[in-house]
Amino acid sequence: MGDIKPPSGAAETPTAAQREYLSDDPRDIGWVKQNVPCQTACPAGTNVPVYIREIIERQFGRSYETNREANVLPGVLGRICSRPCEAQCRHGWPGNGEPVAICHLKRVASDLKDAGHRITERLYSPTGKRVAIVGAGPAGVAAAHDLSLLGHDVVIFEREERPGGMLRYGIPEFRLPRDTLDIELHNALRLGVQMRTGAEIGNGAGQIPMAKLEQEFDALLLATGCMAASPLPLQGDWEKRALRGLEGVEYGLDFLVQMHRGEKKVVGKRVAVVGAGFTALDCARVAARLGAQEVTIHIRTAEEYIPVTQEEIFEAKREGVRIKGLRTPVGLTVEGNRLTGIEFVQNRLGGWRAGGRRQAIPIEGSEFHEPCDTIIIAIGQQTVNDFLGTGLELDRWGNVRVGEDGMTSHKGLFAAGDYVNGASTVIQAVGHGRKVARRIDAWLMGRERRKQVVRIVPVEQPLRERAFDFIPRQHMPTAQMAERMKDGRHEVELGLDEKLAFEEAKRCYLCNLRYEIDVDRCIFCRACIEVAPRNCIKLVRGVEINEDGAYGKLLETKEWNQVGAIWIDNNECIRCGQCFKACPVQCISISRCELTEVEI
Amino acid sequence: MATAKNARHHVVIGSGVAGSQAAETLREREPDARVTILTLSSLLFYNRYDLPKVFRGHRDWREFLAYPAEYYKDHRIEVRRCSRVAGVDGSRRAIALEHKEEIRFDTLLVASGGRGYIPEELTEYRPLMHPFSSYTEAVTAAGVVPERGHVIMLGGDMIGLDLARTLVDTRHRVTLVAGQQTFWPHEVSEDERPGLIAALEKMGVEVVEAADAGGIASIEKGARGLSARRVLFRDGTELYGDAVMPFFGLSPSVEFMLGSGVDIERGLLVNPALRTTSEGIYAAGDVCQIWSDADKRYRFFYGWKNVRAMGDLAARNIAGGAEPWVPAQDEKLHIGADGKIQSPFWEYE
Amino acid sequence: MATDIQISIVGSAGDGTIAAGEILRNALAGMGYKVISFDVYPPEIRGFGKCIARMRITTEQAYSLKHKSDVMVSLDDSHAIPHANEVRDCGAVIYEQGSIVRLPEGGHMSAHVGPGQLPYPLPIRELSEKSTGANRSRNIVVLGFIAGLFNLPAEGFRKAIGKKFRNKAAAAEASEAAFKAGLDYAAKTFKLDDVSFGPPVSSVVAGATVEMINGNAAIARGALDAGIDTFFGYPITPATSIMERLANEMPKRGGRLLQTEDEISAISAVVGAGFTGARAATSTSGPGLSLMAEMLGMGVIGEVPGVVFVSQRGGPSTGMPTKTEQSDLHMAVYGGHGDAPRIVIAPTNVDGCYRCAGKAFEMAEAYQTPVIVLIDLYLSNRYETVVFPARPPFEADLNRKPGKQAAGAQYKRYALTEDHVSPRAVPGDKGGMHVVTGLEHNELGRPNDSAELHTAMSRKRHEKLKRALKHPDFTQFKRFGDEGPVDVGVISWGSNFGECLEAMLKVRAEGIRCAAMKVVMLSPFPTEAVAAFMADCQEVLVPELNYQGQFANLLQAHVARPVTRLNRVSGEPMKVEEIIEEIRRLAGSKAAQKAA
Amino acid sequence: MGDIKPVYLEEKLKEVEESGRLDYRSKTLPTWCPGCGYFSIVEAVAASLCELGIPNENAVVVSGIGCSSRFPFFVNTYGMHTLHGRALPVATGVKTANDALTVVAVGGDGDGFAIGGGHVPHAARRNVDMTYLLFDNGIYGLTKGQTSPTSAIGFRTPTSPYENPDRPLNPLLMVLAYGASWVGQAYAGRPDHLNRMITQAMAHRGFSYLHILSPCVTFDKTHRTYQNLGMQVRDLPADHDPSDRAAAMRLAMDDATPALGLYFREERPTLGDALDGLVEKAGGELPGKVAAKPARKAARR
Repeated sequence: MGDIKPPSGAAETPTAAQREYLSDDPRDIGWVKQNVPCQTACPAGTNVPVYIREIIERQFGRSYETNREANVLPGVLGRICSRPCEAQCRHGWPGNGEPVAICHLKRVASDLKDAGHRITERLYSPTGKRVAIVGAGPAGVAAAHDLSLLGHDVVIFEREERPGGMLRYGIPEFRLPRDTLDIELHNALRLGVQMRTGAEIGNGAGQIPMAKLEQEFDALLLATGCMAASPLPLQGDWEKRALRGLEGVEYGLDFLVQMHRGEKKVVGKRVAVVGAGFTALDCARVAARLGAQEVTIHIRTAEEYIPVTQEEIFEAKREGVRIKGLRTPVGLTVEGNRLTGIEFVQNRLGGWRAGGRRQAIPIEGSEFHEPCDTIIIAIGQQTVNDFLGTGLELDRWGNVRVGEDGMTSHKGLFAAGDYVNGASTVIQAVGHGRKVARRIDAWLMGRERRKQVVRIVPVEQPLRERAFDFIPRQHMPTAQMAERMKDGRHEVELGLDEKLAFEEAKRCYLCNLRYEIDVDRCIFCRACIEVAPRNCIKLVRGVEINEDGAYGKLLETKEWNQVGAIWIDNNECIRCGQCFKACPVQCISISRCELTEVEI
Repeated sequence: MATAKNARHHVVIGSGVAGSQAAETLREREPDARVTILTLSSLLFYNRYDLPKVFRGHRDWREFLAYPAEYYKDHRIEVRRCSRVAGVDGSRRAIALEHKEEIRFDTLLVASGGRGYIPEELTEYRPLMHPFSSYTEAVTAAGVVPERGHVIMLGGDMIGLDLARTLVDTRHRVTLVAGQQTFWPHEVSEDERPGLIAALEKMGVEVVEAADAGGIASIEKGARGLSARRVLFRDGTELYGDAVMPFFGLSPSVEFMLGSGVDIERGLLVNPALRTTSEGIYAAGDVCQIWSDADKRYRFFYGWKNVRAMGDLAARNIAGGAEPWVPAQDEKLHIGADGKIQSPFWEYE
Repeated sequence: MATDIQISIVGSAGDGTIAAGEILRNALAGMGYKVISFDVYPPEIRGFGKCIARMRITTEQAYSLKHKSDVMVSLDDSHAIPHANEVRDCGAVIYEQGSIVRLPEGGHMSAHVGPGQLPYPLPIRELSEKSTGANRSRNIVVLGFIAGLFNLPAEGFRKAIGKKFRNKAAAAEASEAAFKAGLDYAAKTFKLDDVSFGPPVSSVVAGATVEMINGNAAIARGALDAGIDTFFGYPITPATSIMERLANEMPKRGGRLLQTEDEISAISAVVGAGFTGARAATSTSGPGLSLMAEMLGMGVIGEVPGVVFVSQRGGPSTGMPTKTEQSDLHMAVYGGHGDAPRIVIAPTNVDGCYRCAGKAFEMAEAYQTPVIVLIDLYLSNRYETVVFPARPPFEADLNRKPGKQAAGAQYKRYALTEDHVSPRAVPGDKGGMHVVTGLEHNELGRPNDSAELHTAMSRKRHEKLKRALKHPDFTQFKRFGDEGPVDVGVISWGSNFGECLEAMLKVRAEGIRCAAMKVVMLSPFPTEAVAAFMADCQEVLVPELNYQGQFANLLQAHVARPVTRLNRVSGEPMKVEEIIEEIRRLAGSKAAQKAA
Repeated sequence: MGDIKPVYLEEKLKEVEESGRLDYRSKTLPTWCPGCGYFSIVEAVAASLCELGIPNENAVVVSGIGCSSRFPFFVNTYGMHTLHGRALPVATGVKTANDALTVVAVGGDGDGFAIGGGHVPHAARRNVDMTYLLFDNGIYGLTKGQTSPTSAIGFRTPTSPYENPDRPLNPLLMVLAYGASWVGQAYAGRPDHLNRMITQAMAHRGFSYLHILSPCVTFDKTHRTYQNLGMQVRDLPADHDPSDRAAAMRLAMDDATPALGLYFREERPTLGDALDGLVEKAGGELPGKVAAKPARKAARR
């Protein structure tokens, strides 16, 4: 135990540094990408195995810093992340059980770090360059943080009263407490980033014109997100009729933003939410908290295809929310100006849309009616393009077109986050913000200043025990139903305590450990295969090489005269360490392989 | 097992009424084909509607079997018991079993039925409830209810109410906590409901309306000296009983079909010929939602006669037929001359 | 309720299959059941060979294993699948529910559990790893499951496990955890079983003890109870454990055991020790017996007592070392060069192993000759519950121990006497000095190859043995079943007789008049008794586990009468059903003849 | 530090395949217990045959009975699996009948120095041109762990339950005394060295005896384990002169810390040479050789 070293070179002893090897071979980079699926799946590239390992060592602060290297808002993402990592977690692969609660552990690092925790930042000398960022949402904040680290002067212009964007105005407090958000935003922007709130960019009265920014700054980054709710496409008479203004009609995003700006929102007895994303679910749960008796989410396809986590659906259902599938609203029924119900058409499932979502095809003549008092329309958000009037080029989905270098058609003007990608997830925004910050830096400095390599460090022994593999996924404790409904702000998920966190962290396979057999020393005795818990050690005659130069499938054989090597299939390996202990000639080695960056 | 070399392999997932009927029909229609049933059960096919018999003292599993073991040998139907399907690959026509065995099929009939639904707000109390959807669950439940014991029945779907009839008949006390799912799958209008509830009370079932008590707040182990279970309501009232049995209707068992390429809403979506959206894969019984041209929507059909007819129809269509689904039984709930509830789903053969 | 349950555990070598069987049968015997058990194991230590531990647990006496088991445990499906059809209807099949490798269709036990059988999938590997951190205790997990599934007292299992691992604390601890994991899992498993154990029935006479013991251990115990002094041996399957047992026990009684460099050396040492008057023995199997043939002849001509325990295995040559066969009868009776008569006795069950082993020393001394106790792998490894009397049933002396010879008188070591047995002297006896030689010799023991002497000495060596037939006891023969004339008589020998007895009892229940005779003494042959039995039989059936009918050959050499042979060389014990079928056929053809 | 530089599988596999040593393996996977030291011997033999360029069909591997004697099934040459202890006489027969063949006899400590112990001196003194690989694990593995002639004093096994009272043989010393013309020692846990020694032994003309220490992972958990052996073995002193038989014997006498390497080597006429000499003396004519072995000669130079 205790072998894991801090991920940054700074804290390592000279001896440890000598014992590391930096590789930019595509086979090694490919290895990490294949073998550390959580990190690969994370849009920000969070080094998951390392931060979980640090939790096992009870180094919560260090774990938090490991997170911060990739994502400046660990406490926030530890609560509301869409968790693309967990979907890929090796522990969740068929036969291995349930994925590790990576997200909950991220929150653990944030919750359990010392009160006086020291933040580590890798600061570059000032460059004298000035960058303006429009929008203090996750993409803008992430970019601002990184750019200021790289030595640039950064100013953020934010329209709202306070920074955070969707985090503050779009996500209910019962999912994301505002004190957590405030602290992390503050930490991110402490390095001399100027925050100008209430500052709207535009050509109107009281607005700051773009031209002025272009004059004052060396580069501009637009990260204004997707803050416009998409309209509900209805049919017949309703096709052209304006819905805003009808009593009982709400747009999900506006509904949430207004509520978080402090407006008092009310809903009727029966609430119908139309939409299938996090916003729809949030609206439904908010509606339940506002006293609605019957909250139904109407979706066009089926529950199977909603892009939210199972836990989220389950918690919503526990709060009484019901989901009904295969229906599309085509009209409303009103009495005067007041909504009384929704006309739906029955759907059948069609083919697949881009992004892995299903199409719903309405069935002619299958219209039906369901009464309701409030409809919350949460079918998506849109960017408001070119509100600056600069004539930016758009792509065919209507988003701003950016090049490989992250720049728009306008020189020196960059764009990041939902504003470019359309409505996506917070972690995608954070990841994209970082990525674009790097591009801006390269453009400003005229060269790339860092490159990606694999750091390979020998590890003396397996850091796990086989027994860890049988620990079940620790469930997130949640608030009592009565507590939740009391003021509607009470955080539902209570966080893992140290004991639960430790149990959960032990479950992590530490996929960044690479187990290798030294073919020259191997005597082919198969003692390792004997103890293997899975079909993870193989008699190999060859290996496929993928297009990107990384390894593909191992080619196995049962014929002795074909066996060129006994090899550990790291894709099957669950890092239990049994083989390492069993080898009679100690020809199995372990090394930690992690993606990192070095100065060029 | 001797089968012709190029004979087709028909695999049926589920050994309930639909699956067993389908296997029988397939064997009749295609004498040379290989027919395999995959089931989670450790028992050969038995009729679920026989299960209340356990409260009459019938506990020998052999009594429940619909056919003896020889039937399967004689009819060359392979039954793979205790076999959990992990996934289906519709394009490769392969079934992955959880123990990593792969089975190839030419046609697949999914007849995995439904399992007892438990509302999400009650899921944390699952360990304190006694479900009743399989032989083993039935025997376990019967084992915890003493003679003249008191059963608290939640929900009260028609499977539960059928059991309630037996329980009352065997001098047990039954308290029904009624709610939205009472009388499931019958669709009961608000006008009909009071009469039906009254009929239930007349049959000897005590009824508590969950909504009147603010809904169930929790289910707990009974305190010392009291019955084994306590159901606590939001309004503070409570109920004590020997067992709490949930009857909230069925939710289709479809998890293993996720990613198979077959369309799913709640159940597997099938056309009137019971074929799913994937060629070569059919579904029958409580697991499928059938497109109804009349209603212009996908809907479930319930009752063992319907389920058996679905199994039969799916098999005939697999064997080359193209007949559309016609419901085999009336679905109307009514009150008989004796003042008791009569459901077509209770008419057993 | 009478209990009659057969359990088989099938696995790969290294799965702990045999160890699980050992613990299980010891546990059940400890609870008071009668157990008969026979394991099958491969020649490789590890690797991929098939192992089967099989046991039949009864409250009444049983004589053989049943063809179909009531419970089968698979520790390795690739080996167990071919045996799935050997489980009766409503019998239980316990198998590993998961797999760590991808399986082809039909590669899992669940595909082979017949519709009439009851499947019990069990996460064996996971339970072992979970409870002990390693997968080595899978066999013990299964034992816990069996204990729970059939409501057998866990204490009995714990005792047997404790005994097995008494000197291995870590293994004992892991086994306890694994056992509990299996037991707890069984508590959660819904029991559909049709297999149930009734209470054990005790039938033990006061003072006697009951033990679960196999043929080899019984032989060792017989030798010990008969006061064996020295033992020389060389390891060979399936006889090795006789030596291992003696190695444990003899030093405790002042005896001496040596592992020699080979069988040639072992039999030489036995002859040397026998010459000194010690009770000496060796144990071996067919290949070793072949090596010993020359030195055995030396023992015959030198008239030196000595005992050779031979456990047969599949032959010829290295043959099938871990399979059973009765094909060394010819060599035991006839093997070697020259006219070299010897006593050969072949017990038919574990109890018989004990008695014959002890008796062999008495005979060797009484008739001053090598005695071969001939068993086979099936009997060596077959466990039975045996009742041991309070006092060993062996005479320390049949008045044939070496006597003192008067000094000065001319001592004739090979004196021709009325009963053909000469007075014997051993080193240390001043009046008895002589030379044992492999050369033909006169009464004094001096080399002499005259025609008269060779004739006389040959007669002496042959005729003295025939007196063994005059002591009618368990070492000769016994008749079972119907008295008087019968339709079919079954004659068999050795380990195979149990199956014949079961078959005879079963056909009698069908109304066929039938009797069975076991022949224990193969050389000299009890011709009169066997001929008398055969005279009672319309048809004679001789089942045995060799190809050529070695016993039938021997029989017909003594009694000129046609017999029906039933021969099997599968390496496995004969199936009772096969014998029954043959008896029915013979009885049927007899009935048809009568009708005609 | 070089040991942390990554090794790339496909490069390694190519290296192994191009070496050609896989051609000397049979198709059958060895059936020894996982972890057994014998695995490294079979690897080394295949590699050595390959390195010396001996055509597969010109090699014969002969064994007796025991775990080690399964060996011929795992190499891709002619093989004989004979009777317990009788490998050497059979191999002598083979070699006598066809001097052109490369003959390797393999066997365990029980096979070679218990039951077959009587055969070793004679094969050695006659200088039969063959290689005898003695797999010494100090135990009877195949009969499940009884005492062997090289078991340590005090070793407890089923046939010596109190303890083994006998001192172990020193086969190296014996074989040196028997007059073997090439004597060496290797350890299964050092596959590289083992490989080099087997190659040399096979290249030697005459009776070459290689003593290979190997653990029995199944039945000996206390004495000859990888851990113990790994600590005990050492290299032969660098200044040892392998032509000095007395020095070799002195080194061989230290069996507490067995030294690995070549103990003794001399060139002298083989059994074949002697038989040829007899033929010559009798005035007969030598029969034509069935197959020459140029490859081997080339390798030796």
